[in-house]
Amino acid sequence: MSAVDNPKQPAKEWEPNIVGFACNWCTYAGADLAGLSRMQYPPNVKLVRVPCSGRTNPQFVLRAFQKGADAVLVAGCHPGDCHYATGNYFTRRRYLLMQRMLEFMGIDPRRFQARWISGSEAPKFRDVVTQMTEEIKALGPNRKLREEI
Amino acid sequence: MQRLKAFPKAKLTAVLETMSQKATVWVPSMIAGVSRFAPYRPEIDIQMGTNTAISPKEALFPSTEKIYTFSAYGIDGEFEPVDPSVGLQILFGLRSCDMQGILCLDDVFLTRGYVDDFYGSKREATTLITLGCVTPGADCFCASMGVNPVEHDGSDAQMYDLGDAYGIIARTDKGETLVKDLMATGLLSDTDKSQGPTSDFVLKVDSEGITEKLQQMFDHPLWDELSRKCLNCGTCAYLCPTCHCFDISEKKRNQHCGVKIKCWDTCMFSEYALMAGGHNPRPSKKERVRQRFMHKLRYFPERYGKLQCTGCGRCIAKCPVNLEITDVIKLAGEAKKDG
Amino acid sequence: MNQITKEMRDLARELLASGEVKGLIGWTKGSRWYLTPPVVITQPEEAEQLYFDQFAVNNLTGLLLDYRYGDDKIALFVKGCDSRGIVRLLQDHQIKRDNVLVIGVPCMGMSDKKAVTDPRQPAELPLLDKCLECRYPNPVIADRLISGALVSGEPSEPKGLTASEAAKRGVGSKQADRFAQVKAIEAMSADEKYAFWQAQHEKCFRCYACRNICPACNCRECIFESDKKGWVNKSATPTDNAFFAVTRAMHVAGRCVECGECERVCPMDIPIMALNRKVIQDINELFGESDAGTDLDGKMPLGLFKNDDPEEFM
Amino acid sequence: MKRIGVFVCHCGSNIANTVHCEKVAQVAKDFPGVVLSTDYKYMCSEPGQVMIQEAIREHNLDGYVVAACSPRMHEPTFRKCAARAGMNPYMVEQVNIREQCSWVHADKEKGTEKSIDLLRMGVAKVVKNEPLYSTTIPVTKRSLVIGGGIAGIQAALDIANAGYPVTLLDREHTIGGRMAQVDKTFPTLDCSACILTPKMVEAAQHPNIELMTYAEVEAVDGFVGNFDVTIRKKARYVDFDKCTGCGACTEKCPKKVPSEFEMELGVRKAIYTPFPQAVPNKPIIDANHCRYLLDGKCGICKKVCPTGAVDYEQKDELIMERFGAIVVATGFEQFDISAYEEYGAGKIPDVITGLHLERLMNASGPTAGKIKRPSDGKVPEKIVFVKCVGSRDEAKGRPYCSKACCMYVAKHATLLKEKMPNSKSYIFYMDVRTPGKNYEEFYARTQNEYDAQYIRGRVSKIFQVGDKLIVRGEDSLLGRPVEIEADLVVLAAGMDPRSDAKDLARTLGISYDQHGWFTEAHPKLQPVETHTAGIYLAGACQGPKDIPDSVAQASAAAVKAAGLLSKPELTSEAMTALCDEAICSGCGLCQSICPYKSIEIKSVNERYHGQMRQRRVSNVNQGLCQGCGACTVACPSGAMNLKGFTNDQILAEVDALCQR
Repeated sequence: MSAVDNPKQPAKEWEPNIVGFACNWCTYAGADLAGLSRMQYPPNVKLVRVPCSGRTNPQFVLRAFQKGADAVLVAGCHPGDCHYATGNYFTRRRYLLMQRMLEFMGIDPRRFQARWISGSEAPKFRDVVTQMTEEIKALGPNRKLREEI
Repeated sequence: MQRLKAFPKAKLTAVLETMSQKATVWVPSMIAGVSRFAPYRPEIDIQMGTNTAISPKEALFPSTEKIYTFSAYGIDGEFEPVDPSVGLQILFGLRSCDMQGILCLDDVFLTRGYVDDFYGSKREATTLITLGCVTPGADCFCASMGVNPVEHDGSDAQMYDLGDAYGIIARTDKGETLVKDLMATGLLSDTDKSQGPTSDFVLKVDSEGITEKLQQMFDHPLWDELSRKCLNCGTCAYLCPTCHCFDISEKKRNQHCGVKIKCWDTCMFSEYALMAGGHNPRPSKKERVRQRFMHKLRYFPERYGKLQCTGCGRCIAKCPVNLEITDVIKLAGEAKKDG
Repeated sequence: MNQITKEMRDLARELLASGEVKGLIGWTKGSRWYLTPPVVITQPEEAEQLYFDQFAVNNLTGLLLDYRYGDDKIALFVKGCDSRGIVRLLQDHQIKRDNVLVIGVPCMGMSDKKAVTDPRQPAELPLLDKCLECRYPNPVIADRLISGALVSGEPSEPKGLTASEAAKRGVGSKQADRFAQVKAIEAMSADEKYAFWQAQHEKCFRCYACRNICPACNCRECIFESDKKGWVNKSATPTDNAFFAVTRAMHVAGRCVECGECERVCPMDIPIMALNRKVIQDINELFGESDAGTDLDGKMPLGLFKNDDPEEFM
Repeated sequence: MKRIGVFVCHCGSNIANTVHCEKVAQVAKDFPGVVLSTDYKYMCSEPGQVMIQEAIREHNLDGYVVAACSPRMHEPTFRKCAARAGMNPYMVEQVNIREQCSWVHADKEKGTEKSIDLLRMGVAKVVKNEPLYSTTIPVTKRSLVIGGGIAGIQAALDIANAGYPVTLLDREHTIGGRMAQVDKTFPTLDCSACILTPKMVEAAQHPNIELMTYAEVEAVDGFVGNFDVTIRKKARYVDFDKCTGCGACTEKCPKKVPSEFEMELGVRKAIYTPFPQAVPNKPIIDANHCRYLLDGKCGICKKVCPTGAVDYEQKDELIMERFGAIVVATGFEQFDISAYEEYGAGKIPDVITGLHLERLMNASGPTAGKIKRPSDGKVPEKIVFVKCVGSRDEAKGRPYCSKACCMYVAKHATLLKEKMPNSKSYIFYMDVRTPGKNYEEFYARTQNEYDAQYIRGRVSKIFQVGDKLIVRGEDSLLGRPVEIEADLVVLAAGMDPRSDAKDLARTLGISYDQHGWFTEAHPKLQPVETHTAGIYLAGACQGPKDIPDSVAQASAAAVKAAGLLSKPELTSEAMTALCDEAICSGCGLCQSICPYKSIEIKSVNERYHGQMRQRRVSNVNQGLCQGCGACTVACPSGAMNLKGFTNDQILAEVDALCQR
């Protein structure tokens, strides 16, 4: 059993666990490009591939925090570049509200980020991931909204 | 006949302190703006004046309770039951209506061949101390439902409100040990005062023969008119000291492990009677509202011999549309048979 | 017997007798002086039950959802705040315009029955917060109007028979600080905010009264209805309740008509309107002032976008 | 529980270098549903795929996960591999442990740990995959071309030559569009009519092309392959079957009307053909000016008509036709120069636009080709051209460059010099843009051989003194103001979208920019397509352009349309949205969000506890939906779901990633 998923083994030194929702046409492609260019960045962000950032339901973000994610990233194409024409315009409106709602509930604003990262902006993807990991490492594990079992 | 013991109201915190050495004492208190029974702790805001807005059934039948934990790594799965027992606890300051409510819960969970040990273990570990009412609340009508507000013989110990002091008299050996502990601390002294009758009720209703009357009223149009304004929310059921329905659900921590839980449910929700295949014998508000009042005033009495409404008035106080059980009883009483 | 009640009864009798409507939703005198709950009548003679006073606070529009599939016409009385619920249901296509006859009623501001001290003796009670902060005292939509009520799609002063009484009692006097509670919470530190909401969401026991009375929460089958859909746990723990509260706030975002009923009917006195007002404040700041449910062909802020929306995610 | 296979790829050393592939495969054995978990050097190779196919048969797998490179690269490969083994191709998930793990994390322990998490996410998703099938949509083998200008004609001809019937529709009663008004074309100075009219005739006579002139599109329903277009055929009051085009009626008609075609420099009759080479070359009656239709007098044309073709009782006719593809080629309008009061435009008769000059130069124009001043008919000596009027001007709301004016002004200067050797042209310009083939050479010749004087600067004011036009401007190269006494001023008016372009866009369901130009799917990679499948763009309706570009776009749009019509049927995207009608409450929140307008609200009848009742529910057109998923988030009750990325799949992925 890997040390990670079986609670019976002692947990290792804490590493932030950041869930990322990446749109398939831009950010996911940007992440791939970062790989092709062999850029290096910390392994703490794991991407869930979605067809468009507009597919990311605010309830998925709540679910991530509930299940113990230390931070959540929603990333997609720059407004205007969306493969589906208007997907990210709605993402922008929804997550401008959701960002303020999470802050209103007491979640540290750095624990939720939405960013536009295009298919060619591999360096920007690396920087966003690196910066987010360092910030969350400083902030420590997230206890808020975490599900009690 | 044991002599009534008493202790000055000012000594209430001292009494609670001594009790809480041995057990967690649930006292009526104001928590975040809502009056409910909550475990005693020194700076708690105690509310002895009126009955609580939330019923004490939480102490014996919590809204969410773990049943067993399960996990499956690879092919072999395993599960461990969760021990439902809680430490010794005292339900302090119960009113007669809530005591009667607990008796109703006892009937459901402990009698008729199956003992629900989630409820049973807690009930066993609990000492019930009832307190007589001096003035009924705006929505109280326990007297109309055959419950004596001044005292209730079902509790382990009965307390009386003697103006500047509380009288206490044990009824069972659990009560006996409790009173002995208090005697040991010297807080108690004999008294010959007694609590007078409760002042007049604002809300009265004649519940005589309601069960028989309802036996011929299943298809009465009364239910149509009554249910039209209902919102089908769960407020009345979750506040009610006698509502005992629960659903089995689960909380999965991840793909491998999680916990099976039982949590409150109510016949008012549409999904309550939803059957496999999508059929729902109670599809609209009419059936659900009828089910609620029929169960309280007819099915439960037919099965257990006592009304399942103890007149605590909590549902009347918080119902968003004031669908009051007293009105149902009154209208059912006046209604001609089957419309 | 007040003028409004008299006009209500006459109109109801006429509508039901003429068969123009099959049913009518109004208020009736409850069992105590401070209770005026909803009533649904179908016969002309039942019009005598109708009553209107400062306790007829329920927003009746939610009850229309039970008739959304029928073809018979239903009439209902609406105060200013309730009428926005009608526009909400029409915009969400949950009621057909010609299946509902909206009767506008002037409102003198509703009293807070939680402030009752003596259940027997009628007394003057303070106004509900939602009435002190009321910006739409007059119906925004109505087919019929009684006792001088006037339709106004814009925030306005109370009009009609009860105008002076409403002004005297302070209806709309606290309009300016309708976001006061939101600002107060925003001023807290992150941990204080979290503690505040944890204490509130610890109380919630998921009775869904807030959802069932809300005209914006008009889904046929709510995701919170069953746990089989995998969205949500049925357990009433603080974090699950927080998930419910935030999800509902996001679902009614841009659609909530600020009738304040959710907060009023919550048996646990959870400040639900603080969440809704927070969303409304943010929408106004970010996407421009907009009042939901005041204009039939008004657009829902989250249903559209502008190229020059604020940009914070570059 | 589904039987899932896991295959971890080494990708040679690309993954194996920084991820313990065996360990990852080992751990995956315990994931719920996994019955087989192995690793191999090259999963995408032939042996790798054979290994998968054998595993599918041997272990009776329902689905499998490949932990390898990015799904953007080999997802199609592994889907085809599954299909070949008889497994539904959508029961496959690919987990990216190369580009997003092994290549970017040097620490092998951390890389392995992350690969395990990502693989757990993949398995959690595949367990909830359902077999998906792409649906097929019939294609009506017929195309509609809206707009009969050069772009429309070219598109219609190309589609027709590809063997598909085309309806070429135009609002005017003749095709030819804007180009018919032009006299000569740059840079070859061909006579516009000489190169256009043969194409018009070819279109008119082409067996596959049905001309539908003097008709407008009223409504467009349906979707790609099945557009139901309602067309309003406006009343002509002339029966084209009987009419021989002899022109007797036009001759005798007493009513003279300023001719729109001649830019109101000439006149036409109430019953008329706009220009001699019109196709169809038969007159129609202009209902707004015909004395008989207005107040019942006259009726001369009916009397003189030898074949009795005139019929005053004709009414508009609404017809419905079904088309597989639509090409929009509705062209542009010339910018209304009256917005430039400082140039006296619209007040001083001798301040004219490019098109006016085209008509003056045209042999069949109002002045039979002689350049005469509209005010007094004198032959002008000094002509001043002012460029960028209604283009590159933020103040007038026209920030864009209209692309063709520089060239047509150079052409005008050349032609004027040719016609009137002793005339002199002055051209005020900001820049001279000559982007096409032989454009720069043409411009150079205009300056050198045709003595056109280019003055770099803006004109500030034009006013009339006597019969002279004083043009006051600036020569920024010399840095001093300039004043010219001109006989004629030609404003190089830019291009505007059609005034009703936005309405047509809404009818068609395509989007347009803030000016009204139709929006292409992608400015560089899909210039002739729109976001609405089956609707293509050609010519100036998509943005200002000259004739060569318009014709090129027309042929491109034609190939796109023909390509669509060539398919026996269309296969639709498999991972599209689907509405659960049992949950849907018909609120329509999803409808306004769909970028492809593929959601319609329909009503269903259902039996509910004994009675029949009708209910509104949302319905996704599987042909149009591209699977973006925006509707699933707009839907509060979760009725709308996206196949391949369902709500519970993504929730399962989130749970798997947060497993601690």
